[in-house]
Amino acid sequence: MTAAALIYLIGDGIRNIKDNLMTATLSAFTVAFALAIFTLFTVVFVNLGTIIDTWGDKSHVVVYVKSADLSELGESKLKKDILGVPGVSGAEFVSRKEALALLKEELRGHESVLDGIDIKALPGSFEVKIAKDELNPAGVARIVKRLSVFKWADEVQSGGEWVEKFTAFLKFSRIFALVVGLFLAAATLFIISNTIRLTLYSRREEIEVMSYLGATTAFIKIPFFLEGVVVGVVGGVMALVVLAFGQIALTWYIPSYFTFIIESPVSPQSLLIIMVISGFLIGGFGSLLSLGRFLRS
Amino acid sequence: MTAAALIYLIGDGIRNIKDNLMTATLSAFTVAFALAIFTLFTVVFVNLGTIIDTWGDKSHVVVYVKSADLSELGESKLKKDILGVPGVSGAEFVSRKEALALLKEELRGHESVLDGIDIKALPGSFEVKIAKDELNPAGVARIVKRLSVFKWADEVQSGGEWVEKFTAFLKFSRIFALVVGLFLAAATLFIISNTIRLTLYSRREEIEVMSYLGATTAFIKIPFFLEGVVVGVVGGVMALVVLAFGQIALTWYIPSYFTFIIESPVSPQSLLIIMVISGFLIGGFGSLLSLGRFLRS
Amino acid sequence: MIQLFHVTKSYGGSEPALADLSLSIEKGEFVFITGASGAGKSTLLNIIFGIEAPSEGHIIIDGRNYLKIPKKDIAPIRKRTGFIFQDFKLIENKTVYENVALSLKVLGVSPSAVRRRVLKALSYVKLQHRANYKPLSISGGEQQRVAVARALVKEPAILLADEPTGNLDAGLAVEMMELFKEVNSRGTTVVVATHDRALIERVGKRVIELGDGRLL
Amino acid sequence: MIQLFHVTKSYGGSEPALADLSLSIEKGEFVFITGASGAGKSTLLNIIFGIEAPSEGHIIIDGRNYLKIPKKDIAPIRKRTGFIFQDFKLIENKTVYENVALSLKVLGVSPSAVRRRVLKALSYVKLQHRANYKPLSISGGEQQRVAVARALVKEPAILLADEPTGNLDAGLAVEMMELFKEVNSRGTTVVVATHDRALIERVGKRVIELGDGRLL
Ligand SMILES: Nc1ncnc2c1ncn2[C@@H]1O[C@H](COP(=O)(O)OP(=O)(O)OP(=O)(O)O)[C@@H](O)[C@H]1O
Ligand SMILES: Nc1ncnc2c1ncn2[C@@H]1O[C@H](COP(=O)(O)OP(=O)(O)OP(=O)(O)O)[C@@H](O)[C@H]1O
Ligand SMILES: [Mg+2]
Ligand SMILES: [Mg+2]
Repeated sequence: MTAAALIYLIGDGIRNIKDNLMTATLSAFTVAFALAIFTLFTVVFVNLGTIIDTWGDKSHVVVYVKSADLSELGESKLKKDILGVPGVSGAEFVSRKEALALLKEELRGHESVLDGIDIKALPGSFEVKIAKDELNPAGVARIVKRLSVFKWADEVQSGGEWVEKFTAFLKFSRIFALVVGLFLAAATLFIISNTIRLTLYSRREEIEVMSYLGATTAFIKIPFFLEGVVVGVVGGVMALVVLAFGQIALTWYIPSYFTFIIESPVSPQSLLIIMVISGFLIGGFGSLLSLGRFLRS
Repeated sequence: MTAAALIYLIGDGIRNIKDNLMTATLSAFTVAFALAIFTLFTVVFVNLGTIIDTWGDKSHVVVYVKSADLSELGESKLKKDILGVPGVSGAEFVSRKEALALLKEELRGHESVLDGIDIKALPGSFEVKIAKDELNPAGVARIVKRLSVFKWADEVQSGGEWVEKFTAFLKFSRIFALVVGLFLAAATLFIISNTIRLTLYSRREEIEVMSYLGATTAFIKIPFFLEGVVVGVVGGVMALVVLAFGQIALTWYIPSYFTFIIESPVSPQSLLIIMVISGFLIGGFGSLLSLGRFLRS
Repeated sequence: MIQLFHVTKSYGGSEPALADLSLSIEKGEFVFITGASGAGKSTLLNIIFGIEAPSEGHIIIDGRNYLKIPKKDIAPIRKRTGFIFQDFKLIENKTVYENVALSLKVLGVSPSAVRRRVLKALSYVKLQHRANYKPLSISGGEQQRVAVARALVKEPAILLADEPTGNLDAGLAVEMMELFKEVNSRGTTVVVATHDRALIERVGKRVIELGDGRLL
Repeated sequence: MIQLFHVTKSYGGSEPALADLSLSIEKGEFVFITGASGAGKSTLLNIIFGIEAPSEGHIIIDGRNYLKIPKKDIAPIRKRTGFIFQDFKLIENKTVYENVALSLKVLGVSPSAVRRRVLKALSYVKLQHRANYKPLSISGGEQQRVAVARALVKEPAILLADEPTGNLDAGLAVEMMELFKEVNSRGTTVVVATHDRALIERVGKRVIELGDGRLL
């Protein structure tokens, strides 16, 4: 391919967009919507992951220790026992004194009911942390069962039901975002390729004529590729605008302590770069793939 | 319009689909994806509403009553005071005996610490239910403040922090589903109309020729309308299939007690009818609207 | 009757396509319009058919005076007018049969009559054997004859033919003219735009000659 | 040199479009192909150009033997061949100038040379004043001349013209033939399919006559 041909090809890609401004604009919007939707779900997916990690730390199991065993076996032996249970990622001892303080805290305002109780009657306990991948009702139940087996264990209580339900719901949300996101990705890829195909279909005569003039496949493809790239990149940048508006709209309505869920985990600059590259790939290669079908026939 | 013309028009709508099977199929898939996405979000939105109502009931505020005032003023006077606070939708008295039972339940396994405590030291209390639209951190705080003003109130505790956070998160999810759903609705309507427009664009010569043969606008529009209707209805039915698969995929991954979120609030039959009607409207009127632009020029 | 009074059609370029053209075609007449390439023949037919509106002047069709034919009158005029387009304007994804049949279906003709009349029209242009072909898989001359059949099948009151023999050999061209003469003898006003002098001489009817949008 | 040996082209119908056709066109020759509508003229040109592959037989172009011209050879053959299509095949959303220029751009001609050659080619067909029009806003005959200009501008080694004067008046038709004779005199092999006997007689070159896909 000569330099003159190349110059023509680049100019032609741009001219094509001007000549087909309407469809080019519609395609750019389609890419923008599709990318925005997909990005939104990716962001939510990533952020839900973060929140699950955070909340997960708060989900714990408490093992109360029989007073006699505690003094006999010693704190560190018991801790070793607990850490030996699969799925347990940590354990922290809470002494009787601390337990009383906690109980008082819980009965805030009515501490008087505890006046004069025997501190010996309160058990020492271990707060047991559970590994992330066991943080589900079944996993917790299994660990509770394992811990109950220890002879020194007086009673095992699993942490607040709320924490578990909440974590489970977050996990559900995350899986939901993932499944919906994948589904949307498939749907939007389909829609984009369909849009490109329909656009090219309305220009199949142009493609045919170029081949009759002796144009090689590359010569035909390059302007369409460039056109696709411009449309895709413009779409990518528009997606960012759509996302910014979406974020503003959502931030308006949701409790401020949840806004982090729609905050980009990467910097705006990185997001711009990601969008531009995605648009480039979708537009450019989408055009090339769809073109292939016309050139073959 | 004569009967013969009408018969032709119906036949022609069907013939058109056969002649343009490829684009018709692509359009049907686009409608299917779009409807499936939108329905998914509507279902989640509705179901989150239900769960918020359910959990909302569990979010309550407790008012402890000074022992002296309780015997002096009487349960019903206090209850009336509480119900007078705006945003309160109910109040239930918990006697000292019941309070002790609850405390014991909370200290399950270690009831011994409560042995011999003075039942008089325990307060009587009211469980206060809060109206749905006040069920947010600000609303609850305001009610707590109002309740604290009563001279007979010993202390006001707002219900579990978890319940509130959970409810807030559910609400956030719901608003998120709504905003994303509306956004998707806009995006998909745009994409569908764009698809229809591109499809018709590739057949603008056919439209032109029909008008040259003396066809009235109605005569030209009816086959395209019928074609759009068939494509839309097929798309609607395909959307149901997509949704069914989506439900199976999600059910596989999420905790069973959350599956209700993706369960249709209406019967499959109703859903089918809704989908068919939506497809009908989208396909039929989408075609008509897009056609308008070609017929004018 | 078709009358044009001082019709000018300008597309915005320096020279108008038609300039101050006045002419009159009687009911049942057979007229040729001739002139060099770009003389304005197609533009004239398009104005009579309502595809274009004149920039100035009036058209009178069957006694009704139009500056610009209003939208609601266009369909009725076209229903009783057959137009053979210079570029055929066949629908690519319909068969030859369906292309011709569409012309009758628009008129609300009953399905059985459609079938009979379409097959007869195709036989007039010698294309029965191409009924189930799509326009892109028949020859240029065959396409042109489909366009002729589509215009004649509706037995129009006015037949406008724009270069209807450009892709036909002399023998077929003469046969088409015989067809036109026959419909003309049954009362149809026939207006044929053509550059084919030999054909015009052979048929021997009135000739309107255009040059740069004016009568010569 | 273009040679066909026992070429048959069947589209699956009862009658093949070309039946056992053998012929030879010398380098630098000027040949007319004639025959009635549907005789196989366009099919023959399409096979030489590689748009269609023969069902049977061989084609030899410049000494290379093809049954079916392989994909990689098609672009080079088309680069040195000008084809004037019966239906013009102009790109609707490009101007006349751009349509003609595309023919040179494909060859990698430098922009300044493109401009000079395109304007010259448009002046040969008398269309300088239509350079910036789109194909749909010029007359049928003007479109046909754009197609002629697009084929001639590349100074092809072979010129295949399918009914290149169907929409032109006699005067312009003769001028086009003069143009073809001129490029032929500079070494281009010219093959013109036409049904216009008068034109063929006037130019007086070898005539290949087809009838139902066979040599007559
Ligand atoms: N793609 C196709 N499929 C089926 N039949 C075809 C196809 N192309 C051409 N034919 C048939 O082959 C025959 C020869 O066609 P061709 O176009 O070569 O004729 P032609 O000599 O160019 O005629 P004309 O002067 O009308 O252009 C015709 O009868 C035509 O119907
Ligand atoms: N839509 C348009 N926009 C601008 N100019 C036009 C348009 N249509 C036609 N013209 C110009 O008007 C003139 C007359 O065109 P017209 O098609 O009537 O010619 P014609 O006599 O039919 O020629 P031909 O024999 O080549 O078909 C031509 O010069 C043409 O370029
Ligand atoms: Mg014309
Ligand atoms: Mg031909």
